[in-house]
Amino acid sequence: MFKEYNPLQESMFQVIDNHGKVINDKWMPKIEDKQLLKFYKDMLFARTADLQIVSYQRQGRIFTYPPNYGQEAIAAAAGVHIRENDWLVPAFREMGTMLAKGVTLKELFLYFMGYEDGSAFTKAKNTLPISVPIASQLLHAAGLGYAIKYSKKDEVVYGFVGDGGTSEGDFHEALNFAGVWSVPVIFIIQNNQYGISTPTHMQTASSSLAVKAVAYGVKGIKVDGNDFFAMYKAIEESVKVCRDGKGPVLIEAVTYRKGAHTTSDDPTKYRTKEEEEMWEERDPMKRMKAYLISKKLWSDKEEEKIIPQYKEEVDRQFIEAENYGPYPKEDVFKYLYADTPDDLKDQEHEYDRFLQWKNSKLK
Amino acid sequence: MFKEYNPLQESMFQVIDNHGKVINDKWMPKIEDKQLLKFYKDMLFARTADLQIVSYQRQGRIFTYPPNYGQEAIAAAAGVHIRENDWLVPAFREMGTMLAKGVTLKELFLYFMGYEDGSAFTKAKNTLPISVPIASQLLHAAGLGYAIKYSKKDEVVYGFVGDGGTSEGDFHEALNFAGVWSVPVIFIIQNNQYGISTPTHMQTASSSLAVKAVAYGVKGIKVDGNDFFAMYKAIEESVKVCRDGKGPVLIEAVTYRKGAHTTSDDPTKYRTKEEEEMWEERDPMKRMKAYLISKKLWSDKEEEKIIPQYKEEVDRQFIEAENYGPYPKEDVFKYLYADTPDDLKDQEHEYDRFLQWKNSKLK
Amino acid sequence: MVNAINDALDIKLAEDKSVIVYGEDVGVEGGVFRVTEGLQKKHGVERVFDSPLAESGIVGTAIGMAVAGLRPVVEMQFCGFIYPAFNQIISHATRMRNRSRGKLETPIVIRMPYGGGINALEHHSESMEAIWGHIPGLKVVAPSTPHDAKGMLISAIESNDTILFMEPKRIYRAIKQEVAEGKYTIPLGKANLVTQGKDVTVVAYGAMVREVQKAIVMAKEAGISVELIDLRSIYPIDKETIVKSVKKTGRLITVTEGPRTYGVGSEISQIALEEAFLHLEAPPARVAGFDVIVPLPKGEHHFMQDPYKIFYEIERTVKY
Amino acid sequence: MVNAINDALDIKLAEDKSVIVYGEDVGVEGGVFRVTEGLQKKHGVERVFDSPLAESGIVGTAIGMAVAGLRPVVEMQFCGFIYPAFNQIISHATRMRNRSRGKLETPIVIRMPYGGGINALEHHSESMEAIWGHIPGLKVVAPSTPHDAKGMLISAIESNDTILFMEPKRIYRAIKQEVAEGKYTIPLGKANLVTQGKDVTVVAYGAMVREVQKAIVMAKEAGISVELIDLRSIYPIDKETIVKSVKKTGRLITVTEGPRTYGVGSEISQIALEEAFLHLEAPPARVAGFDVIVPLPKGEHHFMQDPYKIFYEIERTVKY
Ligand SMILES: Cc1ncc(C[n+]2csc(CCOP(=O)(O)OP(=O)(O)O)c2C)c(N)n1
Ligand SMILES: Cc1ncc(C[n+]2csc(CCOP(=O)(O)OP(=O)(O)O)c2C)c(N)n1
Ligand SMILES: [Mg+2]
Ligand SMILES: [Mg+2]
Repeated sequence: MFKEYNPLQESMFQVIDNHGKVINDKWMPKIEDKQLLKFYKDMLFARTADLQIVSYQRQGRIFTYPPNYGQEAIAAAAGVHIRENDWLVPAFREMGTMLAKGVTLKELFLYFMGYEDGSAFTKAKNTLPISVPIASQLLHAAGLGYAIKYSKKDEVVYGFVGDGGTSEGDFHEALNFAGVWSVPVIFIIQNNQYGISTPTHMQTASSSLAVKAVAYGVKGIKVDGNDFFAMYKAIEESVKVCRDGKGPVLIEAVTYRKGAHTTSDDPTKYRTKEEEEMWEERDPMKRMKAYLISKKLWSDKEEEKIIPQYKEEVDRQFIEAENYGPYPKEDVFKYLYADTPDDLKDQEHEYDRFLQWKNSKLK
Repeated sequence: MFKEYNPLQESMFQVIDNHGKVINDKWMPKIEDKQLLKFYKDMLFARTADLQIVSYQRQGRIFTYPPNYGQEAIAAAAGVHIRENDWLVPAFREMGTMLAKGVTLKELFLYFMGYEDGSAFTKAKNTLPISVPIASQLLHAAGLGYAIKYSKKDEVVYGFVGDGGTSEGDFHEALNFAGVWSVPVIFIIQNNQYGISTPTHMQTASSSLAVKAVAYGVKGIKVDGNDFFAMYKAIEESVKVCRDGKGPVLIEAVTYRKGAHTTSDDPTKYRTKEEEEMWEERDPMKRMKAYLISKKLWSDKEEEKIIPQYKEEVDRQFIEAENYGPYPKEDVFKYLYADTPDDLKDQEHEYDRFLQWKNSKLK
Repeated sequence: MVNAINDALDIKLAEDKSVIVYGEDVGVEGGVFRVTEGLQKKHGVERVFDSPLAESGIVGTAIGMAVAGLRPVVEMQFCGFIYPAFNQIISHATRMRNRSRGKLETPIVIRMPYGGGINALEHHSESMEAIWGHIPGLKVVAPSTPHDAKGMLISAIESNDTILFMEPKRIYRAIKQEVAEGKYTIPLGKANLVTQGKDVTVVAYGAMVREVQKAIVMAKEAGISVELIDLRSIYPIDKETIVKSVKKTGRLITVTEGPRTYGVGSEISQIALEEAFLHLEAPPARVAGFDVIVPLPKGEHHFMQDPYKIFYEIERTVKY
Repeated sequence: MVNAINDALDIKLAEDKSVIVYGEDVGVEGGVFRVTEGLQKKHGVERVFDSPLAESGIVGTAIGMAVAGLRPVVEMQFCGFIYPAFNQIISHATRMRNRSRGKLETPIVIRMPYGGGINALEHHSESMEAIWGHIPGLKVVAPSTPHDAKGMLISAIESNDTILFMEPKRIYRAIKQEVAEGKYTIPLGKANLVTQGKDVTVVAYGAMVREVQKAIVMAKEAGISVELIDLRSIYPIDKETIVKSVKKTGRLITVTEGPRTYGVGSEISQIALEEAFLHLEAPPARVAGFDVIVPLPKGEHHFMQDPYKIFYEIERTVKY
């Protein structure tokens, strides 16, 4: 596959077209109907949550949030393949994979509401917290890859980054280290066409992002990120490469951020209606749904029925997060060091004394 | 040329073979005999100086110095093309180009003896000082390129880096910015096979360094850096590209550091005699000399005659540098800010008082 | 303050063709805080533009431009994202003149919103100016009002040094103030005596000035007269203004947002020690952040300096 | 000291399979100062190896390894070359535990030669520990003897925190000292009372300890009794030891190599202010570098702390 879709040839790996029709039988993955339906529903859940969160934000109930809207197929496909012991190294727009790893919506909500507790994943194993400094997390992925290889474990690392992130030096160093060390890491670039307001062609003059694999001597492939089947297959093949000790792999997943960058961004400033409409036709959910409907596996009616259930579930978890309670003062000091130094303890005691004084003043 | 020697095809651009025989007529540059001789002599001067410096260092007359020994053709070829108003952005192993720009040996000596004055080039225009933090200088080259384009000047930037330097994030960011901005910068990688003790194949898994150009959508070429004619031609073509507004260009110049990394390094720890012997046959000076002798432009006798003159000149400049005198205390404080802040002035005054006290004590 | 900064940039762009403004999303969008809004339209895409997402690249290329005679004003999107550029700042921007013995200069302004109080995610709320102040060759300033922001930014752009221009984003839109039209400058390196007082000197800058002013109201009620100095410049420090005031009041408190240890406060105290030891009636005290990572929004109030905390320290120091 | 550090690494590599040593040229060559000499041969190329030339890459990958349970000990070739890794240190290594509320840890040791005095080129001689000490979540230590170096490094490798281990390269081979064989630890965060005295407390660390010792000889001749504290740990600071001493002597001097402003000295002074104000008989003073870039070798003597400078300040403070 990596030979057939050599990024130097500038072709994009696709399996279905915009209408959900299979156009690439050779690489159409074999997935059981039941499974397939589950994957679609996972995406549907993610999208429902996403849209819901935007409305919470409008109500002032959450500060900021980066929607996955339009990019669901990528994180979902990774979520299908990632195992319990595989490592997930997210950027911040990979809800589907995080949920698949066992991160709960409530935890995500806690994080975006402003509690670090949202990153102390209670169920998800081998999952790094959301990483805000762009591209920096990819080096952690490379290091995890080294640890896996060193310990001779059968694990794979999934490291995510955006198109904008490919401009950072850390992207380069991560791919380069992983290449030299030949470690089992799948680097997935979600090329959603923009880094906030900056279009991908202003990030780099290279003919694609996948082609950057050549600079590191690693396998690379450009995939239609709005084509669930293509993403499914590309990741499946990448996992094989990694488990065979032939990693890393670089995947450019071509997609579109249908929503705003974060809930405080206004995309009308930097993109056109025409562009948005063009991408609307490539919407990953619509395409997969069309496929499912053509196979009689799904219908609008079923979808209409299930969405309210999802909304309810999202709401339930959101409200749980909203009622999480006050932020314990102790938590400000507790996690900096394995053993809190005396001086830091003194700072906490001094703060206690001040709080007491303040409370007495306010009474 | 950049099509013919596309780095993806993994061929190396050469013009003469190890015996100085022209093997690539098509790309043999047209250079007048007199000129050619001058270029050879420049290289000879550089090599003489280099070997001389190593012996100064053994005598404890200079602290540390990174020899150019074996890499002379690259810097010399760049030196031929670089104009007075072109910008030179050196790493630290480009003596030939620096001399061509008008930096004096004495200035280089002053620098390596430990005087900043050695970087206040009195004659060389548009030349940046030696840059120690690996690869960081390439971003300056990209920025200079932007300034040239912005001011619509007819200038070219020559930015140097080593093979080890290609691993740094700044290498990536510099190539990427230059690519996006499409600025007139020639990036020259001196691939001398090692970064101190680390061989190039441990720096990157890519098939060559030139191929990294693809990641930035810029022209790239792998050149035999020990072949003066090939380097001459490659830079000539790169300059054209840049002056046509089609830059940047990335050149990988394949060479070998015949000497130690710096005068305090011991290469026998990390390389074999066989390897050194293999590269001895590709020595750039020998190859060019063989060519010149075959054309009856040069002879061993002439070389034997001229080397002592060069040695004398090197020695003269070295001794001038050695007698440069004490380092004025004022210079420690003077160049930090356009106007020295009061507090810093106070620090200087306080130091004066201390020195007075100390002198009185020591009497 | 957003408008005042925009105004300063606009004035300098119009006046001097060597001024160039770039950074992440500063062009088309006008920056995530809209500080550069409208400037690209007005001054063209070659002078105000979006760069690739790479901070080392932004500062590193600015160094090249500056050496060639331009005056780049670059933006770091948030204080937590300047660190990839650390090497270019400490190894080159602040050293080029010294390294070349005055031959090359790097007149660069690095603008950067800093500080807490806007309910942002991790890395968006730090105040690490002590780190920057410790770097030889760098000037570090922070305005506390729109008026100062405009005058100081114009001075910064006209300076031949590399300047870190820290913008207290918490008060980007909080302070309404008439800002004089047209061009004026405020010299960098001079503090501003905001309020005269006799019992205690309080030194602050950026968003903390406003917090101190609230505490001063409380202090007044308690019969304490506070002298407030807006430091404006974190490096160099205007020792004269501080020392004069401390000699008068005999007491000193610094109010800063960053972590306490090795923070700005202790340096100001040291100045008082060195220049006014015998005038001190109480130990110079600090209101400063804890030595912790700024908590996420729900915990941020624990970290931030509120007027009560400042007043608490004022009272303690005066009663010492 | 080189041997002592090598010994500590050797012991931990032998004892604990999760310890991994890498960095630029640390493998085959054994590092530019030969600190890691022989370790690759003994422990294998998977455990001691050369990395690509990229500091952010070195620290960034160490974070990934550490999260997965390894204990990477990485080397920065010189103090001036750690800055490309600044972002990984301040944004991740020091934050992972806090960010994940204790779920993830990053036990990483970053070894780095620092300080002046070896006639090196630019970027090789800096002492910027104040910057590192200001970063929440980081521990910063510097040994002053081979004995301490070994014990402190073993402690550092066994710690679950990220530790910047600063090695005073000026005394890498200068101090001859019998170092105990086998494993021992020296707790991080505790200062060492090197010499008792009664007139003045001097606080130093790293290569400065030896310089102070020379000044103490001069002071003795002048009839001044000096108490010398080797701080050992720049963060956290052992306040207790300092305060106890200052209460006894009533006078404090700090001796540090880095730039004076926002340096380590003022923080130590502030501690004396906060905890021993009424005991102070003279203003706590600093012997520190100027706020300049370390001059190249021919000018370096202007910058460095010599025993005379220290004695000069001792005398001034005692006579205050
Ligand atoms: C080092 C760094 N610089 C700047 C930012 C501010 N920032 C947050 S998201 C973003 C754009 C990211 O674009 P991309 O990588 O394409 O990811 P996307 O948001 O499109 O998923 C920027 C500049 C940051 N978080 N980190
Ligand atoms: C950022 C940085 N890291 C480390 C060093 C130390 N160092 C000096 S030269 C060198 C190797 C450079 O190798 P290469 O780029 O191949 O250049 P060469 O010396 O072979 O010409 C290293 C690691 C440095 N100067 N800067
Ligand atoms: Mg994007
Ligand atoms: Mg090399």
